Amino acid sequence: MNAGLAVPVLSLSALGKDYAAPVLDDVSLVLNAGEVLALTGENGAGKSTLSKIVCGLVQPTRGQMLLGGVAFQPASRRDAERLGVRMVMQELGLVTTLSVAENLLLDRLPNQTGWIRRGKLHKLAARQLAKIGMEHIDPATPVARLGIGQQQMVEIARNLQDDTRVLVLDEPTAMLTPRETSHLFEQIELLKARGVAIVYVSHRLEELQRIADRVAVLRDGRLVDVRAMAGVREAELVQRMVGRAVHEHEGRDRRVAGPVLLSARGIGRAEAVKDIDIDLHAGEVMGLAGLVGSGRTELVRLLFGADRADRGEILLYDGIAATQPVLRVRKGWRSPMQAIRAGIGLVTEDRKSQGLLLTQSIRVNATLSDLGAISHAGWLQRAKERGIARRLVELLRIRSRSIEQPVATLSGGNQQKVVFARWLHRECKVLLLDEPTRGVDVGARADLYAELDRMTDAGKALLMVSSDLRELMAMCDRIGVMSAGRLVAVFERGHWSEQSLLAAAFSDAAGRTAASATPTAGSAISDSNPGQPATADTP
Amino acid sequence: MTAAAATSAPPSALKGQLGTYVGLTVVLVGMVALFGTLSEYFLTRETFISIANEIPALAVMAVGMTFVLIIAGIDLSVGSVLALSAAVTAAAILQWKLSVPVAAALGLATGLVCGSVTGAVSVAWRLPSFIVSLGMLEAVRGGAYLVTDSRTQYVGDAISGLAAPWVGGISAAFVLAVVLVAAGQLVLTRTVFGRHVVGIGTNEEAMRLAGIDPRPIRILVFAATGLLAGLAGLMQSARLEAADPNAGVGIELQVIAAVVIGGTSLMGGRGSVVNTFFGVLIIAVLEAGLAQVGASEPSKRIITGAVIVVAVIIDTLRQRRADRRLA
Amino acid sequence: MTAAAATSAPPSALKGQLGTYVGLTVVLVGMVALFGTLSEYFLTRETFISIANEIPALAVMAVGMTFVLIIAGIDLSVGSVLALSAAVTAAAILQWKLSVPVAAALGLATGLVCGSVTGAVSVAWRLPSFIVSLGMLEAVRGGAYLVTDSRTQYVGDAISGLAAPWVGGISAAFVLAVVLVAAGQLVLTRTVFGRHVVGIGTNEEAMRLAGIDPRPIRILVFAATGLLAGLAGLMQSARLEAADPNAGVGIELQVIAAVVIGGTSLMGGRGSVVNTFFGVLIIAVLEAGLAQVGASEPSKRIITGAVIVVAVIIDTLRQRRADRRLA
Amino acid sequence: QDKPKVALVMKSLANEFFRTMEDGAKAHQKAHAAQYTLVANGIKDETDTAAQIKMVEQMMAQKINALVIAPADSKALVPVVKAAIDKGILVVNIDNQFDAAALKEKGIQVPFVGPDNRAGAKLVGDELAKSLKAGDKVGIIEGVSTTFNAQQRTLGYQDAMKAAGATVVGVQSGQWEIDKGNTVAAGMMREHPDLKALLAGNDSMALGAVAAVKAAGKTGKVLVVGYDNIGAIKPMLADGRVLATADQFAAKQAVFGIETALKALAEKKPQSSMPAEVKTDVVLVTKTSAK
Ligand SMILES: Nc1ncnc2c1ncn2[C@@H]1O[C@H](COP(=O)(O)OP(=O)(O)OP(=O)(O)O)[C@@H](O)[C@H]1O
Ligand SMILES: Nc1ncnc2c1ncn2[C@@H]1O[C@H](COP(=O)(O)OP(=O)(O)OP(=O)(O)O)[C@@H](O)[C@H]1O
Ligand SMILES: [Mg+2]
Ligand SMILES: [Mg+2]
Repeated sequence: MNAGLAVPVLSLSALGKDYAAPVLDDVSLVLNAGEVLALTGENGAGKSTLSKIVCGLVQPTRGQMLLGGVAFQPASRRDAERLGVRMVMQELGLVTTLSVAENLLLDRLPNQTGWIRRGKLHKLAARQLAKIGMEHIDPATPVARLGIGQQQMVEIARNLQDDTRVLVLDEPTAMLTPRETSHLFEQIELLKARGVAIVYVSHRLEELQRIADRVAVLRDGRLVDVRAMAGVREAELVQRMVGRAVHEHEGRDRRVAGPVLLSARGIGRAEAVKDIDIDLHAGEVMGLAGLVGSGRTELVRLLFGADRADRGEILLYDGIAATQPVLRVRKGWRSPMQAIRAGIGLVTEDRKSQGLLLTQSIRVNATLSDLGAISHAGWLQRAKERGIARRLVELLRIRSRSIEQPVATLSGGNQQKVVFARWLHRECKVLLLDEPTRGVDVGARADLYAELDRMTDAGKALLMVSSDLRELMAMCDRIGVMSAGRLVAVFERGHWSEQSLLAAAFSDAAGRTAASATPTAGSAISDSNPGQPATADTP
Repeated sequence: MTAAAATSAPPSALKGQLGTYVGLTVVLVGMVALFGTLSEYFLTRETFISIANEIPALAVMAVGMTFVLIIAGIDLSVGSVLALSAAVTAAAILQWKLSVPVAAALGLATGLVCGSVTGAVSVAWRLPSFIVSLGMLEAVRGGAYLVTDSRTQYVGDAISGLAAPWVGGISAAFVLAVVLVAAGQLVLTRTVFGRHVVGIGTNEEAMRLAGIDPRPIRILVFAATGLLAGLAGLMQSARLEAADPNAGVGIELQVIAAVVIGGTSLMGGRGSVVNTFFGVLIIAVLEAGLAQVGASEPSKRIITGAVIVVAVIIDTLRQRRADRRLA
Repeated sequence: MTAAAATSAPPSALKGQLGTYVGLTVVLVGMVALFGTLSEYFLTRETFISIANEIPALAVMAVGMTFVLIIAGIDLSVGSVLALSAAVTAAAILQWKLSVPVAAALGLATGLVCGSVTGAVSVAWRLPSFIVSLGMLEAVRGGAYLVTDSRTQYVGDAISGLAAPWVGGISAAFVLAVVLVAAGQLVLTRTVFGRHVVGIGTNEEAMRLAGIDPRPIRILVFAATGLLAGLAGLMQSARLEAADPNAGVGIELQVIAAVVIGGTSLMGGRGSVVNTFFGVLIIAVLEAGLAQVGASEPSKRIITGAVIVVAVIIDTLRQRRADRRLA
Repeated sequence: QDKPKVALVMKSLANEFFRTMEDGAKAHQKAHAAQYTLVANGIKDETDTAAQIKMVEQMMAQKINALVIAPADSKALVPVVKAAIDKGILVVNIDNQFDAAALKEKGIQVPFVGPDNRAGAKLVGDELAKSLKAGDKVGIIEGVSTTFNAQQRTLGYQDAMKAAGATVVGVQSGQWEIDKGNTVAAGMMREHPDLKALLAGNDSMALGAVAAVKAAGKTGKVLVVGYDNIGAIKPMLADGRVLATADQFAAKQAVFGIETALKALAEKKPQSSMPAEVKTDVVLVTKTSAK
């Protein structure tokens, strides 16, 4: 854009990286001061690898880099940071036992001859947090207490330093909702104005339109396109990335909802989830929107028994005649085992710590939730297992060398697909999806949606938490909105708009009256008739 | 990521799997060669038979401990359990006048109960198994003193059958130990249970959310280890024809050393029973060799320490090289 | 999440921090009360002074071990290092005719070197510290036998100063131990080094990515633990007025038990030196009480085992309740 | 006035010898319950000197009148014993004699009531020598090498072997344990196929040696002797798998010590005027002498 004559801040020439096979090849690219370069491409295309090379985390096999015209060969992340090249990584790397402040300033804790100056530490940290609109968080809070979305914000805040020349953001918004995203974008604008060059990796194409000056597309480790963002249509980008057309879901009709399969009455846990009523119907997708920390994850964990509720009850119906529950569990499930036996599944938002056996292969991870299907009298049937794993890999287009590849070495989006694959392998009646498309590319997302459609057609009930409103609006038949632990509104398809959803999400406990006074078109405010196992909001 | 290679490679990867034994084999062969030059009688049939007959107790405990370490646990009580099981067997024969098979069954049951208690307590209160088994180490040893009245009980050859030389001088105990090693390896790599064990050691929360209750599996692993320690107790008292209340003091560190030399991680999630057996062999050959050449006590200690570390270094370096080739 | 409470609470959270001591205090007071009723002389000044003078060696080693466990390591060699340091000090006085301060410095240096070797070897080859320190346990014990010629070296009261009663019968060693506990806690919670230690134990990879090299920190932690084990050696030989080649055999498990009773996790990332001191007190009171009551050997063992487990259970339950209140 | 309180501090009570000693003392106290009370204690590990010191200190806190001690270490326990004497406690030494130089440096005197381990071992060794020829090879399995008793017994065995003209081909530690003794015995027999005898520092290790001899198929060809005369050794003596052992009358050891202390208490004798040494019996036990 405005980079005309000046020396580019960063230029890459013929970069390449090989693991067992080449994953990056012949990438040449320049990055100018004060611009945002969007980097996009399918899962496993090499975006993270390229970003890591720039930031000294991975050593390239071939090629050179110049930073401000000088040869740039960072041997470590620290090296790169010393020269002002920073990165927000796709996978979280916080130290959960340390406080937010300590994490923010981990490598430069303010100290006097080794003794930490707490006052200064907390002041600096608070300033850092304020930059991204997190002033409500006490810098002394241990990171373990934060939800994963908030952790992502801390990770971003850590890298908003004054001396930055190049900032790489690898899918920073995969876990963020619109409020946090707009804080981040404000910061990006400020950095741009200061002449920082920014690389922005994301699968959310609408964001790219908003923030990027140029866009670069990677495919199979090669740069296939670099162009100005202005005027590029999304469909074009997708075509370049995936190499095929991906059909839109946006304008679909409401699915025909069947009887209730699962409902919760007054379910709650401490302050995180406050007495929620919710019904999940066969054959439909219910969405859950809300801000980071609004309690969506906590709610699905209760519905799955991952945490124990301390009040309320869960009712399970046979899905034929929804009058009498076949199972009624007070205070929720005792354990996930009980819930799974009852036909419930959960795709967790935190694949790394709650979803995957990182050191194990795709095969082991994909078949984990139903070993019964691949064993006989306790002995694993290896051929059958391999067959199933291969089928799942093909079905979800998991990019890998073989089914024996350890999932730790897969790209983020492909790891997410492995978690999802597990619940395709195991049949369940009700599937809870917490940020199921976190870090998944457009093409793969379409595959995933197609799978979800197949599930609803088969009469399953789906509950989908997502921070991506577009995704919810495209996929769901109803969208519930959570705020401060309460389900503040439920909208029917056709009765929502981005504004109305956001407005509900921003109404916290205090503004709840306002939300319930104007339930836009939302039919049932969740706590209007507590304790009644009836299907209050059947269409 | 040798974890995957060692614990769950498909049969097609047999060659790769053999590769994982190379490092330890080198150490073992090196040691045998060294002792062979130091002592003219080391490279004899007698030496190998006597080593073979000395290792069963260590080997069967190491099989159990491999599983325990893979689930990121530890069991310090195996030595005490060994002693108590042997003591109960002896008491059953000598004082309660029970038949030998019944007495042996009682000894095994003792081991099983001890292991189950360790497992159940650590699962029930979610305590680290280190501390629970440390408590058991003390308490069970106390039990062994009680049962034997702190006196070595001479049982005689009523129970020596297990240790008696069989075909070619090899004892039934050795054969049993080898069978258990093979069975352990198969259970670890080929069964649902083994898959669960590895999974729990890798990421317990992920297993729980995949619908697998880690608690019974944990308890089972400790119970099995207790049972195997009980079996080791039988093997030892069969060999020595006596039950010593101080048997197996400090043996837990030896068992763990064997398992770790075999490449099993203390952090859980990876390990191999066959490699553990190599670790057992290394320790047994070292002990036998040093006794045979008549090394002085200080030099025995220093050499043992050095060999443990060097064996692990050699194995680690080899693994890393293999990993790099793979990557 | 008590981890965080114990390790990183700001001073303002002092009340919460005191709360974390409640569980252990209950156990301690309970034990004192029990022994008080069992023995008429237990609740006397003599008893408490003698307990105070017995714990310094255990306490200073436990301070080091707390740091080691927090970085998810373990050091099994402390007992051997204790013996070797004492042996070197004795040899320096008796054979090399050095002055007492120089000899003591030599003893401390021995500990420092041993610890550094453990740390450096495990860092250089990325080996589990369990196995490296197990190797050191053997090798260093061999060294202690060599230096003392396997015989207790009687030094006499030249070095008894550290253990001599001071104000009110309390020894300098006790005061030093308490100072070291306080210093350890401050270093852990208030210094850059301490925060890095906690960080490495929680998520070493994250620390490396944040630009902090974990290796020197790891080595330093082991070196400091070696130094403290050396100091424990001096303290013990000041009490014995002799260097015993078998000093500290098996003490590593006692030290680790004290640290774990104090709530430090073996998985790393959480721990508190002050709580460790409570663990040390519990072990010392138990030992003293059982001796005064004259319990039989089996019951001593059984009670010790049970108390270790019960102490941890009580502390864990209290912690969980506190967590729930917080959540 | 109260009955005097006597503390008996032994080495490991997990060791049969000290268990027997404890039983003897307790039986004695029961029989003389009117005369004194007894607190008996042992340490967990025979070599854990520090633990034994703690035990003595706890006994001092218990305000005992007399201390009968089998020290785990002949030197390291001297300072704490001095502290006890300074407090007016009468101290009697049993089983393992305090180092004379150390006592002298502290300016104290402690009567020793106990056997001479070296002489006892020589008795056993001499009995074995009757079945040996000059030039025969023998091996010694020592207890924990750092302990005084282990060293004394080894010396006694060596004295006897030297006198008989036999060659001691090795001294290795079996750590007082049956299993370690077994390993060491097996190793020695492999290295010296013509070995004629194994001299074990205690009966547990002798049991291990017997098992090793059996495993090597050399029963009757390699002779075994032990020390302590524990219960488990009796059938071995009977059928000749063990040739001889020594009996130090464990049950009486502590009793002798307690009686010495009680006598001094009754006579109000100060520590300094107690007898210096009371040697107790050690007798040879063989197939014929054992009942
Ligand atoms: N350590 C490794 N060993 C082997 N292969 C690796 C390793 N790290 C990455 N890869 C492979 O490199 C390829 C590129 O991965 P990368 O993480 O750069 O993809 P990405 O474009 O960031 O994808 P996503 O959108 O899913 O995050 C993938 O096929 C991945 O499996
Ligand atoms: N262990 C905990 N202790 C205290 N508060 C917690 C804990 N875990 C989560 N919370 C809080 O509970 C609330 C709900 O978090 P949750 O993760 O369910 O929200 P979410 O809507 O799914 O958002 P996210 O995008 O962060 O996942 C947040 O305020 C979070 O900070
Ligand atoms: Mg990526
Ligand atoms: Mg969430």
